[in-house]
Amino acid sequence: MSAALETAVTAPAVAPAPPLLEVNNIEVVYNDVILVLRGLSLAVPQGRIVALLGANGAGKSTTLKAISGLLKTEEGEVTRGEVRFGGERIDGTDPHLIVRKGIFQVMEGRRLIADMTCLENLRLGAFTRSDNEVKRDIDMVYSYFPRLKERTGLAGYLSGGEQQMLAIGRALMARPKLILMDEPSMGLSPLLVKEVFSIIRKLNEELGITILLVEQNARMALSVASYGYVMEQGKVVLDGTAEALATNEDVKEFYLGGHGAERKSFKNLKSYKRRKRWL
Amino acid sequence: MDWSLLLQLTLNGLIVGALYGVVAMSFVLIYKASQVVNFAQGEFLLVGAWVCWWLLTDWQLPFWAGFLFTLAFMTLFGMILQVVVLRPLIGEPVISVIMATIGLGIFFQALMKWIFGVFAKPFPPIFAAEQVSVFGLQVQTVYLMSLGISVLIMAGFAWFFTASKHGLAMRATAFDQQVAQSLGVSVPKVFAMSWAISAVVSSVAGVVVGVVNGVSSALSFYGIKVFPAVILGGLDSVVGAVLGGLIVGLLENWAQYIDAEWLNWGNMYTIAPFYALILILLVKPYGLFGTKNIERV
Amino acid sequence: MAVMTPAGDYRTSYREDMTIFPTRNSRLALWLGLALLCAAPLVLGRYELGLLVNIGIMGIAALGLNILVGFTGQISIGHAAFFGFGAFASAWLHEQFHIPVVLCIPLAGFMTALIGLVFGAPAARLKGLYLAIATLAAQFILEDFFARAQWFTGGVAGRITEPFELFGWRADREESFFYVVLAFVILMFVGAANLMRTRDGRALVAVRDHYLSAEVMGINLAYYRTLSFGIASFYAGVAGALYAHYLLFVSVEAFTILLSIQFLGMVIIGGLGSVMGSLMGAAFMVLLPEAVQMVADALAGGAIDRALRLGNSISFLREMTIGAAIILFLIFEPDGLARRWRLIKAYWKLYPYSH
Amino acid sequence: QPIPVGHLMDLSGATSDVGTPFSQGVNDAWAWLNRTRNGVNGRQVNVLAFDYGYQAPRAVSQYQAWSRERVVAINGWGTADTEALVRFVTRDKVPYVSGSYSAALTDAGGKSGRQGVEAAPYNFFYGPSYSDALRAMLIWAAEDWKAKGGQGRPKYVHMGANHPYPNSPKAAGEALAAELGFEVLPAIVFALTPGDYTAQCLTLRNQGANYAYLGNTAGSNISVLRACQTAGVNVQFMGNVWGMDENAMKAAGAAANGVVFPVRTQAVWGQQAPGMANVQAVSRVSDQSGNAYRPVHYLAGICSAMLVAEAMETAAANGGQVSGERVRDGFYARQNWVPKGFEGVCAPSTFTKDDHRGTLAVSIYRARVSGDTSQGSVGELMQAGTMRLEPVKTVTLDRRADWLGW
Amino acid sequence: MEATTPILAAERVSLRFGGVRALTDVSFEVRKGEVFSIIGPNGAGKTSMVNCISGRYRPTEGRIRFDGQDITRLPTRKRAAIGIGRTFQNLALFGHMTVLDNIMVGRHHLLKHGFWTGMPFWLFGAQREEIAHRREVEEIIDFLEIQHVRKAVAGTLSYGLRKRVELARAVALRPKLILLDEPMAGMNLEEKEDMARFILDLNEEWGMTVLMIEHDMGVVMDISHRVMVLDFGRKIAEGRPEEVLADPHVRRAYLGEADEVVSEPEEAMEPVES
Ligand SMILES: Nc1ncnc2c1ncn2[C@@H]1O[C@H](COP(=O)(O)OP(=O)(O)OP(=O)(O)O)[C@@H](O)[C@H]1O
Ligand SMILES: Nc1ncnc2c1ncn2[C@@H]1O[C@H](COP(=O)(O)OP(=O)(O)OP(=O)(O)O)[C@@H](O)[C@H]1O
Ligand SMILES: [Mg+2]
Ligand SMILES: [Mg+2]
Repeated sequence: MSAALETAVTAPAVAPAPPLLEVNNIEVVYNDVILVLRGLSLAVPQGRIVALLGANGAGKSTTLKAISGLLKTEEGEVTRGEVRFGGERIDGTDPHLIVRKGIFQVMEGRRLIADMTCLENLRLGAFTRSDNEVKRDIDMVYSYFPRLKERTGLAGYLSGGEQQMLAIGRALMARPKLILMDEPSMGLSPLLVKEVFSIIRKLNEELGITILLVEQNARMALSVASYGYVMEQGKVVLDGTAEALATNEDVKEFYLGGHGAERKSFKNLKSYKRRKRWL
Repeated sequence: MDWSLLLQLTLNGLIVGALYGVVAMSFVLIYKASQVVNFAQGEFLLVGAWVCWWLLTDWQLPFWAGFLFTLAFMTLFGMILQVVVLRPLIGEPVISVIMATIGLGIFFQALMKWIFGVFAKPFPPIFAAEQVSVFGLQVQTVYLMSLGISVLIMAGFAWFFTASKHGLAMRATAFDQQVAQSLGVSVPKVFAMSWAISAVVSSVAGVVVGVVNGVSSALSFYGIKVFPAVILGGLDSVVGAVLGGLIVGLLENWAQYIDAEWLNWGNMYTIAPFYALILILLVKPYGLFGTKNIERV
Repeated sequence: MAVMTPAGDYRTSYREDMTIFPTRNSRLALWLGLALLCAAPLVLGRYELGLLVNIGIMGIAALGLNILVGFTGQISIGHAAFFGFGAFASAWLHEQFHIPVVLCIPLAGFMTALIGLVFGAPAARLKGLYLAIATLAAQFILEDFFARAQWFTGGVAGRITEPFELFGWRADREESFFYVVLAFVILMFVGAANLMRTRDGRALVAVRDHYLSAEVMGINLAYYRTLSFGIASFYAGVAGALYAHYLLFVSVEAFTILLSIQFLGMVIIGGLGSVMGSLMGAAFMVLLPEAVQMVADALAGGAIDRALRLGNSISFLREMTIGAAIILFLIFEPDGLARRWRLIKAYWKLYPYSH
Repeated sequence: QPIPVGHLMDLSGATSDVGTPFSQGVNDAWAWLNRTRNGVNGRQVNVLAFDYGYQAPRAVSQYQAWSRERVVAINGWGTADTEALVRFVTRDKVPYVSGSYSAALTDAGGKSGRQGVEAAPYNFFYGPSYSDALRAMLIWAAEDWKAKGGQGRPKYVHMGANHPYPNSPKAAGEALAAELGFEVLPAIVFALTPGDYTAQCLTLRNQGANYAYLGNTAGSNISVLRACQTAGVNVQFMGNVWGMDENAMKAAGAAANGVVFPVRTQAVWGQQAPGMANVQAVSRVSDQSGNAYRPVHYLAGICSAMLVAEAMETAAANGGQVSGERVRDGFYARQNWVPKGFEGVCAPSTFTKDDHRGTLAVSIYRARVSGDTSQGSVGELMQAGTMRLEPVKTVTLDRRADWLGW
Repeated sequence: MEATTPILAAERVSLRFGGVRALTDVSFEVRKGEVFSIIGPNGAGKTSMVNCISGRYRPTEGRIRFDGQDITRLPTRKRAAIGIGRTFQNLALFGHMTVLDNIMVGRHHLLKHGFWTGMPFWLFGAQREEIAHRREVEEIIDFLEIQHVRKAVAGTLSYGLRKRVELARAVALRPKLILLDEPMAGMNLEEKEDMARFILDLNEEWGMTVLMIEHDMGVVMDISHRVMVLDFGRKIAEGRPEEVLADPHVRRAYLGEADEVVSEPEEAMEPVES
């Protein structure tokens, strides 16, 4: 590994206590043949936001699915390594049990129950709960996303952005300890992107929810996260505190766009350009 | 026009239709939870009827006790089936599961013949008055029983699917198993639940048919007979299934009337519902009560 | 899953890249297999040939259903009725108009295709199971029609048919009819394989996978949904006609929903959307009862027989085995025989470097 | 070296309720023959029994298997498979004694000229054809109507599914009924499976039918009987050979009381007849205790098997070769043929080259049910007299040439 | 490039779903050869507009003209042939087909051989036609740099690759107007750059008019000639990117008070104080 930063992979400098979530050197194979993750390790400390960046197909979503157990439903399998949550091994556990342990994944592409109303989708989010504060939490979600309250129709007819809001709201309903977010800002308008990130920050600060954030909008992600990982082809190639990453030259060029204040224009791209590969 | 015959046939249609409705409901239940068309539904009826028959004759239990034991057994039966056959198929395309139910149908058809023989067997008398007169039509008492039960079951389902969170979970599972799992829903449990309930509900119908006609393996034909009912009502609507059942019952009887009075074609009784089915689907592609799929890009 | 091709397989033209049998070995195997099949009547007995004929006929019908179910994603529970229609149509054409049987068979296919289009008309609007049940209605309505249409089917008594004849060569025995079926199997399967790699075949699959975006690509949904019904019925009709001239007698009783379900079973066991799978599925469904019977015969009188008191229950056990085999198959080989076949081939290609 | 004989049975399919006792009779008879008479002319008979589950294609492929074994005769079963095999057995010259009593099969020479009827020189069956049985019942019904003092023309209706087997005697029955002075009502159709047939019964009542023929197998007939009982329909039902028996009586209970139906043997289980001792001996093949009750089909099964056996004996006599052709000729060797040792049980049969109507004498029985049939086995119920089979009349039809193959 | 002939014109288009007003009185023109962007808050009706153009929805009121032809009531499937192609916001590939076949489907309306002549593949030129079109498709594959997944089944690709395949499929139609619904969603910067380059090439080299919905302001600013802003189904602004972004109404409705993304990148990057 030719990481530009000399930080240890598994122990973020900011959190000496054992992390809430620990992924140790896992290998993931789809359909018994396609090796997608090759020895990936990361750690998410309690109460923090950790960002996971990487190119398309790097295996970010796969990593999240490996944690939440959803891999099983896609003929994928963790063939090596381990995933620990609060010290307890959870790889190989059924996804619905993992949800009950307090990990909730907001899947890529929203994945709402299209033929149910917003309200029903939210109530479903609270499926694992048996307390009677569900109503209050629904109001809380509505206070975060007032638009949702106006939409009484079926979730399938919502616009893309509305669906994204509902997906995040649904995750809140489960009151998880750890939320795995797969590209929460995808398809949102700039205004809403900001809103979503401020909500992510709020969730983290007010409710103390730990968040593992997969995001293509690196700028935003690093602005809320305290620590970050960059992965490529199934491996972590770079990691460090958010500040450190944000000032790293390569990250700047390939994830943030431009050096410092001057922004590279999309207009004047050449067909041939420098591509940075860590591997 | 022979009004009294028509009236009697109408009544009969409603009563038999309620029975179809019960089977249709149990059918829709599995569909709602897993989008699986259960071709073994008829065999559920069969198993329920035989078990009840066995308890009443070999064990000489009173009807209510035998009936309750049958329901308990069917709960177990549905769950075991789910564990043995359907759990391994979770995540496979729906068509595979549908095919598996065909396998199940073949299997239980033969198993029942093996255990209970190939001859039709009668139920012992159950009600003091085997038949009662309803508006001049002699009706088997068990039919009235099934009518009562089906109303109860229907109300229960209506509540279950809209208000209970398990009902929601079931619908979510039908829509997308992966998402349901990500929400903490145990897909195997949902399946177990729906199969168990479905088995119980259809065994009620099985017992009723058994009491009326005697139990024999051909009873499983009811499983196919309800297809028009289910589709007319719309695959995903419990209330629709019951109404579909009633409509099919009525159609059959009216067809019989028209046939007997004017056409003399014979066989209209069995075929008419299917003609009606095609016509209705042409006008309403999602049945009378089914909901349109969400199609948004 | 990515397609695996052996190392050292360099294709230099698109034409080579588009062949049905991509490697030289597979082409070799094909010709060898064909040669063996042609020699089959010389070595095999009537019983085995009868099974092969059955497999061929069922395979053609299953392929038709596979085009509908596997490629276009529409379930049909009425395939047996179309199969039956083809059988009656061919018999009727021959008796009524004295058309030679060779021509009756494809003509029956076209007639069935027409009927399929009639029942497939709702297909343009219906989706999924609603359509499936409409085909169920077709099954019952056609069955009723068979029993009623004396002029066409000979009524409930059935109709006697004439054997296949070509320039004085009569194929009224398994030994000769085998070649007729073989020829049709080759024609129909090659046709299907070609269909699948040209415009209309792709359009069918596109409609199945995502009909909304298919429409945007300029695909006429109604046309293709109906077309798939037409093609499926054509295959069913041809197979039915072959069946009629094989059994030399057609009767309503043979074309019940049970057979429809069996066709579905062949398609799924063979592998949805696989051309060759249809044939394998048919073979499985035809051979399974025979195999179970064979095992039962072998056991008869033996220790297991006595211990389980099989005796009269053997027939139930056989039925149960068939049911269980279907289920087990789906559990352990959900993608069908075709996939298993691919894996075996892949294994041999990579041998000895299988891992 | 044993003689191979095929036996097609339905133990698991749609007609297994009657197929099971019938094929048991056939199997037991062959086993008994092998054991007590040392087979046919000293050669054991190897019965290749196959349960085809009432699926014609399976029957056809099994037939191919048998033709490899060179079976000299086949005991067959259903309508569809028998018809499907007609050509094959004619081609291969294998006598085929089936359980399908369709009159179309009796036209051995193909001389009747009826549409859709083809020469079936190798097809035989034991007992009256469906048509002849119905004709006999109609003749009885006409007398019954007079005897009961019925006024005006009695009304007759044919009931059954629109399928080959129930429909086979429809035209013949309706024609004779009209000839006999019945008013023939439009036929009532009901499926071959059990169901609720109240609608049909209400129609029946509304039409005011007096005599109704039930053309289906037992399962669905029971449903009709029960529904009609509930609906309070007062009509004399006439069953067919496969549509009514002791098991059906038990299943239908009181609803079956009074139904008349044809019985193919001259005596039923428990009655006295010279050949009954042998029947009991046959029965002990599969039931050592000798306590089992044997329904009518079992006895008919024995008689069908014994016909084949004696035809084979004729073929083998004087060192003759047992070939299919010679076995067929064996069927023509005797007049009023009763298998040896089964006198008083098997009805006399006469087959000729052109006419395979073996018997024209039809014994009509009436089912009597008095009380609850749900508890106890058929044997016990018959023993206790809760269920009885009551001989009504034996009608002997003329061997009319215009009825051949119809 | 300053072309003026309109290739597409929407005239007072309104679209209602029951009570929901997805579009109200929207009129605009897209000129031949330009890159035209639609922006606006979520649920503003952008996708609905594209759906109206591609035929998925039929406007409740108003008309849409393409190349001078009124296409308001033209069936969806006929729009491919007149030159309208599109991609989808939520991926809509044919999941079980290979990438190659997916793109070949894009050529559907250009292929002539149906099942009659397709079944006897070798006899009536079906093979020749397939090969010819395969060549074209390979060109697109090369252009979009997806050679390595050519034979992969589309459903197993990662999100970003699927988007590219979808673009390839739309390009294979050889449309005059290509509608792109959020082509950059879910991509990192580098991939966005690639995508931007593809779009520019399509526009400049392949001569396609581009109508694009996009939330990434950077991209919109840089590559579009003109921008239209929708809000609550109404058009609130239209013009050159700089003009539109300067509009206070737009800033409030869409970007938030001040546009940090474009003008003050450093500020947004401040990490959370922990
Ligand atoms: N179900 C699957 N079967 C086979 N391969 C898969 C499957 N899902 C993902 N892959 C492969 O795994 C690799 C990583 O995919 P993944 O979805 O994790 O990427 P990602 O980092 O989330 O990319 P993106 O940013 O595009 O979402 C890809 O090459 C993809 O083709
Ligand atoms: N088929 C439909 N039925 C009912 N309402 C619909 C339908 N399609 C869209 N809508 C509604 O119309 C409005 C506009 O939706 P549209 O998808 O066009 O928004 P958008 O501008 O594309 O948003 P986003 O940027 O989030 O994708 C939304 O409120 C949506 O709920
Ligand atoms: Mg991803
Ligand atoms: Mg949109």
